[in-house]
Amino acid sequence: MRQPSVIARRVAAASVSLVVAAGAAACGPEDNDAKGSGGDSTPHKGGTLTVLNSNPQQDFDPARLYTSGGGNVPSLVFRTLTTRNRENGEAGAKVVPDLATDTGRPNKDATVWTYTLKEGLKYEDGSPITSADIKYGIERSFAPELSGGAPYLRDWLVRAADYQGPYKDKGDTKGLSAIETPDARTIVFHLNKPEGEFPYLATQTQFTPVPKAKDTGTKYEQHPLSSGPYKVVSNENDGERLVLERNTHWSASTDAERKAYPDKIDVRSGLDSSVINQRLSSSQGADAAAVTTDTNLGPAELAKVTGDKELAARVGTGHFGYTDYIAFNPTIKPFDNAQVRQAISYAIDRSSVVNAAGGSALAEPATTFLPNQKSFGYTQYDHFPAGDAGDAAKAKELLKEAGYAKGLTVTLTHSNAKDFETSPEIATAIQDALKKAGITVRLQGLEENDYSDKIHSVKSEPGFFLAHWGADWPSGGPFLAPIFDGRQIVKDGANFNTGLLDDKSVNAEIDAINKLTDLDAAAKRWGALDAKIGERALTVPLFHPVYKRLVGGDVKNVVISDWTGVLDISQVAVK
Amino acid sequence: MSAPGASGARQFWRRLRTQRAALVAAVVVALLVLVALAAPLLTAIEGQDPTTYHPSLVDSARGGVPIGSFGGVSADHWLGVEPQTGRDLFARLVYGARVSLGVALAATVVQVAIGVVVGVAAALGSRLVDQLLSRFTDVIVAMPLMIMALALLAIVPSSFPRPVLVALVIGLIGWGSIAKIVRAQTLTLKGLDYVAAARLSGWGTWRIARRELLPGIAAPVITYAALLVPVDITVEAALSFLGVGVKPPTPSWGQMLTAADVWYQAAPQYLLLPAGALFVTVLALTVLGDGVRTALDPRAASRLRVGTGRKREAKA
Amino acid sequence: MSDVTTVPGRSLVEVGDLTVDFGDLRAVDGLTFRLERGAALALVGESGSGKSTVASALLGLHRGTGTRVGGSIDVAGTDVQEASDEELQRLRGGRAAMVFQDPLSSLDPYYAIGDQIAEVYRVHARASRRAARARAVEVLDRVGIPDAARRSRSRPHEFSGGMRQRALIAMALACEPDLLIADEPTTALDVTVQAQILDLLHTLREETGMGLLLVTHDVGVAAESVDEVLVMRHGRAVEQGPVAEVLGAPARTYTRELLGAVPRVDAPREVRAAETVGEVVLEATGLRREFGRGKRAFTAVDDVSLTIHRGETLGIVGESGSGKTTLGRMLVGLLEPTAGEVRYDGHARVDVDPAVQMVFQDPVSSLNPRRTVGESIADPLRARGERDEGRIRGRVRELLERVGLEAAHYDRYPHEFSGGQRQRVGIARALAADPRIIVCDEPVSALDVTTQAQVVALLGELQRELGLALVFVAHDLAVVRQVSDRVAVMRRGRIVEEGPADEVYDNPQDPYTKQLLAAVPVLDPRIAAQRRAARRELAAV
Amino acid sequence: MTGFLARRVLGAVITLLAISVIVYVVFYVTPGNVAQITCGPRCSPAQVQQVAGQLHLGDPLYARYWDFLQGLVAGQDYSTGTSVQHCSAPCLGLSYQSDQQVTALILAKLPVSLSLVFGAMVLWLILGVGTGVLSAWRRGRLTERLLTGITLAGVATPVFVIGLLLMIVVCGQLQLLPFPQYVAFTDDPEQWAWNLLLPWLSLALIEAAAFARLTRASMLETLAEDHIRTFRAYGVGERSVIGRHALRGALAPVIALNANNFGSAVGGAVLTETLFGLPGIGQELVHAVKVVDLPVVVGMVLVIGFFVVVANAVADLLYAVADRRVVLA
Repeated sequence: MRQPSVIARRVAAASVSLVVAAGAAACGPEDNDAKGSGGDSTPHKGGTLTVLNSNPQQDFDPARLYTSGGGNVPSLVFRTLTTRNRENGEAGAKVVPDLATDTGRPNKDATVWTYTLKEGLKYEDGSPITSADIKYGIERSFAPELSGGAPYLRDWLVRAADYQGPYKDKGDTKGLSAIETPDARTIVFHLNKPEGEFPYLATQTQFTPVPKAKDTGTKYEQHPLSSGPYKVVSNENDGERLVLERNTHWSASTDAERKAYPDKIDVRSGLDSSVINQRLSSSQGADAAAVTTDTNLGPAELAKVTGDKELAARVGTGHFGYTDYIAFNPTIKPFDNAQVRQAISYAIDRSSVVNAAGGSALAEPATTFLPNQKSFGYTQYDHFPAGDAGDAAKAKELLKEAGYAKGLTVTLTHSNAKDFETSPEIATAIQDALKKAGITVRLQGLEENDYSDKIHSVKSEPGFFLAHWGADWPSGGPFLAPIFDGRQIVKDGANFNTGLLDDKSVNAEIDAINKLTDLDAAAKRWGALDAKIGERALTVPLFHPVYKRLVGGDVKNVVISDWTGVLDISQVAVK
Repeated sequence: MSAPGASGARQFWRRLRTQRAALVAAVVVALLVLVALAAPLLTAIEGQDPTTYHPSLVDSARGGVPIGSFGGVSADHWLGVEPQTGRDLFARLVYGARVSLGVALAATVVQVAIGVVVGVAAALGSRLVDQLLSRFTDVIVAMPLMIMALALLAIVPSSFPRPVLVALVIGLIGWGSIAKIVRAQTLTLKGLDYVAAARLSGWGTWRIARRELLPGIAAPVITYAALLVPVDITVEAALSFLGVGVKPPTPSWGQMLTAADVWYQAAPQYLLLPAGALFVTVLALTVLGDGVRTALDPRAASRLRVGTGRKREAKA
Repeated sequence: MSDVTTVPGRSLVEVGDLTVDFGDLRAVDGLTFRLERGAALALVGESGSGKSTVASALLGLHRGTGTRVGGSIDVAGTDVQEASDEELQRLRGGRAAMVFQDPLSSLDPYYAIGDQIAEVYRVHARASRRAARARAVEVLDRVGIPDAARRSRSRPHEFSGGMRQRALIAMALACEPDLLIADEPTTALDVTVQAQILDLLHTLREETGMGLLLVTHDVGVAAESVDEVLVMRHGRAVEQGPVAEVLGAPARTYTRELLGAVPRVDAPREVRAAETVGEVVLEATGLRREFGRGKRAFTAVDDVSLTIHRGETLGIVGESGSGKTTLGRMLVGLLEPTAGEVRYDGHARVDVDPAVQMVFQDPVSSLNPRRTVGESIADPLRARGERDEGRIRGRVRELLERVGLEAAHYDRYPHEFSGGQRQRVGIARALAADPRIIVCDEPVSALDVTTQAQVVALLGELQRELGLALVFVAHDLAVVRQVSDRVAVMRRGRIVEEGPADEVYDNPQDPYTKQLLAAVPVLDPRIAAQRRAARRELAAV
Repeated sequence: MTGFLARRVLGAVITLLAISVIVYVVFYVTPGNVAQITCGPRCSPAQVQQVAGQLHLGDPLYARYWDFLQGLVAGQDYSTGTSVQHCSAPCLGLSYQSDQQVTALILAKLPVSLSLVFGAMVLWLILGVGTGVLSAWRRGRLTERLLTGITLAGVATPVFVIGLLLMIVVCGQLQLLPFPQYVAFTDDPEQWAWNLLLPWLSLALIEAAAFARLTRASMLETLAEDHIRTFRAYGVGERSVIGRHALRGALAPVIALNANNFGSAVGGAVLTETLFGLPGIGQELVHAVKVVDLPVVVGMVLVIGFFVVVANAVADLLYAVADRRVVLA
């Protein structure tokens, strides 16, 4: 799970962790219909699409990007073995083939995955894409110079844990032995344990082909070789402004997912989020053909937009698998007492938390740790029903049983970063709610880096803090395993199992589900596992954010999947 | 030329009294201080406090905009409520006055204290001491203030009381110009005959600095300090904008402004209240500062007349 | 005094019943006088007499400042009281031009002198830029600026004091005015330069036939320059008449007092009651002091040796920049000599010593405005370790009374005193240290002539009473003669002549001393005319 | 003159070195695991170790500072993985986050900040000095009080409020100007100016107040001086007295303040840059501070310090040119 950009942001539920990430599209189709009323809603080729973003598209190198499903802008340039299905809503949470002919052929226990490349695949310079290039692309992502990607490759591939990339072992031409390329179109992955969700992983940009001859190391990000419908024409100031134009060697016949309507895409970033929304709502000049991939409507803007039909029609709503929650460290008193944790769960006032996060349109109250989407295997449960405003009586009762009849004083740690989900606003809402249950909350606001260091270190982890988790792909695996798998507790580095849960039955169930290659069956069992873990009250789920984003007046074919939660640039048309 | 201190206290008041604008400003400042001090009392009269959430007073579906006209103004909430949280705006505004004024005053005190010590030491010390201190002052002046504030505020553990810290940080990095002023003024005074006379009396440097020089730099320092306070208030606001100011739930005007600026259309009063409060405060303090300068420095009086009704001083 | 209202246009200046009020303060009260074309009138008075206010009123400079001006003013045919702003502008600089006291601050530091004169010229004469510039060079040449064309491009700070005053006069001459108003034109200048400027004014008047209204506190300056004199006090006319009459046989008491207080350079000092010159108390050998470093270094005092005996007064006289103040400060230990040493009672002195005190020039800056005078005077007592408040107060009261103030003045602040009183406080403070030597640095030059005489008398009394050795540093030759037993004349950091006062004054050996003495204005207009002629001959040679 | 320059250059070098030392020390103690931030949150401890080694984060403070100095004087070599590149002197190192040369980063950002500050400076001088002169001339009258009120309003309103309101009204509602977005001067000077107009105005409105107050005070002071009396006494008109003589005399402190503000504005326009999305030094610096990107912070702070120092030296020079009585020391 990639951290958000550290630039302070102003809109309450600003963009979420992943570089492109965020949102899901429950009401996508509706929005499209509403917009069609003005005239021709059929998308046509041509024109320039402007992207107004607040965060620069830094590190535009497939090895360094941390994306869900290949990202939004990156996916225009980088094709991967598999990719996300570019469709609205739930259908969009599926994996589909991209460079490969299918989503992967596993062996019996899902430890060996084989892919075959489509025919006629070419880079922007016309040279052919080979399986060796994909292998090399993955290898270079192991180089410390190009760090930044997700940890799965290192964890899953056999004998990969100590591999340091192709730059270190110049003499050794074999590279990662876990990957075999028997011929130019075939690539075989050997995993050290069964992983039924490998096709999901193959959507990440590390599976982009990079020809060894063209690799320029850390400078590759300036002009990565395109395999997708667009190529980089200019990249100013480390991704501050990125201009993409058509890659003439890309062929729609090999790519069923990317529509590539506009001729040119101009990505401008470093803008203030309120300015982005103001520009999109004014929609003048080039801004009429503009979208944003990282800036949500804030509550203030939402209040304005909902009163304006024309604007409301231009809002795309999406859901991205994401949960904001309170985390407990059960090794610290009084949170070692399950009754205390339960009492807090009962006392929480989700309506004021939701308001602090931007109101019911921008946040949905959460009682489950898993996001409320089918692909995650969402199973409704509410073990400690608090209602809308919290059940202070029940909480007091539990506290009394726990020996805190006279009340309790605890410290809630949160990040000082403005307007992020772990922000002071949410913390004060919780502080206010717990007061009713006789719990006095002291706030400990930490600077972003400090906060991140503390909560992810086993040694310094506070007892009671705000946290959040987003999906690396729309499935229960990457959502539950890093947080609750006892073997993923990292003693001397960044640890995400903040509840320090190491339960044999939970670990065994995770292993069992990972063996499944039937993803629907796996989803159901993830949901059941979530409900089971929830009984331990190691977390208090607070809310799932909802993403609302404006698009310019001329923008057509807005597709928002449940995978990313935001409009897919590869589908957008401006003519 | 030099301004009367203790001796001129009466004169000072007399001169200050003749400036209507400065008097009005003084009354406004006094009222603001009073409001800040009496914040608990005032909110008790209203029956609210600055931290309690009122989720029922905001429209959750519309981003949490206050329900009702003028941002939810009612008998219970005199100035309406804050969007999203429903916290009482009047309570936050008056408690915010405490923080904003308190931080600015404390920061100014720190700036003045450091500035005076460094400035006097540089002026009275040996060539080497002067060189070192002046160079150090140059370094401080050449450092980007906001950036150092960001860094310093990140270093100090969060257990340190935040308003105190903000005041300290603003104070620690903003003393350069006052040190320069004090140094120049001290050097001027040092050349005056009465300082030479004090030396001839047999007094040591320390005693001369304390008895002869410090009172002499008081006038420019007080004047400059009066003008620093409003600047420090806006610095606190700017730090809040960058996300390193005073922390919630403690309200401050800067923080309110920062949170409110996106609400200009949906809930304009949310922005206008802190902006108006800040404006009035800065205006009053600046006018008062000008008035103090005029009253302390009779020479300035003739050139910086504020308002009318002053008699021109006889000059034969 | 004139008894009738004057008919406008006949005389150059006619002022009738002039009153000027600054708020509650009446600065000029019922003044009436007239100045004929080509004549010269001096307004003489001490500070606060309203003489400069009158000068400003003649050009209507009080207009728009909130000051109330009553009575009639007619200058060169313009009714100043009734004139429109445009008429006034035509008068100012066109028909009546003014020269001010401080030539440095009276010129714009940012522009070349020639340009400033040209600017003024173009206000009044329709002339091209080039023509105006040529006119500026012409008048600069006229007032005796050498190499005028080149120097006209200089800025004021590049000129010496005398040259600047010449430049101001040139500016006044540019439009060939009928009247020149000179407000203390030589007060800021050294005595030799003063003589040159006064001579210049005289010559110009002879040649152009313009009228001169001279405002001055210095009776000697008036005697040198004008035909008629008007003595003012507290805004009123005291006495008016031809200069020889008024100065030779004053009718009014005040005029007599004023004249009596003027120190005379030609009068030998009164013989002392007792010649009590004793042992050497202070000895300076080979004193040298440099300021600045590298190229900008200059030597303020160069190889000066002195001895001062108990009970005697050593006068040190010199023009500005002669190093006399630097020397004085080295004697008391406020300045480290670069070379040489000061021996006090036979042993070398390291730092300041309360037994050597100083009385300063500026009575304003020499007292801390924020402390009561009593506290300031008590400083040496406290510094010496005296802790008994009663004793301290007692001694300070005693000292206050001794210098002619009241014991009750202890708790007052400096701004409540006049200049002369403040100087007395300064003396009391010096006395509090029980000094054996007092160095007086221009102690009376900021004071009016009557006050000056009182302070000088006080110093003399104290010396006799306490057997003090006095070092009297001053630029005023007459004052120095009045007080000194011995005199040292300084020039460019060196002592050019030293000896018993009467000897040096009556029989100067050094040419510089002679030049100085020749430049001192005298009270008798006839002698003044002779001396002017002599100076002209000297210059012509 | 040569002496003045030599002393100034030496002083500037010492000042800048002192600044770099302070920044190194401050950021050495700043919390935040730099290697973890650079590597990414999900990096394993081993990977974090590798990154830390690559960035020399384990070295003691003095060693790292020594490396910095060496880079500054002699340049340094660095690896992109596939090849070795040279960062020529003066090399301020590489950004931890983006692997870019800090010098290149500065060169990319500087034109934006300088465009912003230079333009704003012109505006604040026109607005500030103009207002100051007018209110000195019309002192005590309604015009003056009005102008005083307006300039004080500038001081009292934070830039992020002024800027946002300007943008909403001018670009959003009236649609008089496009929403600002930086266009390089070399690309299109006209667009450059139009796009920067609002940022200039916001920054200038804040600063203008100080200049108005200073100009007014210093004009009144000059107007009370003797040489002004001289020109009045010679019938020179009030317009010329104020416009030529009083203004000229009042400019010296204005020059000094301008130098001071120009220097600090290069880095101090953080708020304006953030609000308008101008990719300048200030915005980059705030970002770098948050991710503890020490080489970038040091480099940018030094650039800002450089401008402050240079601006002050230029002010002294101008001062001396304007008033030849001043001796350069």
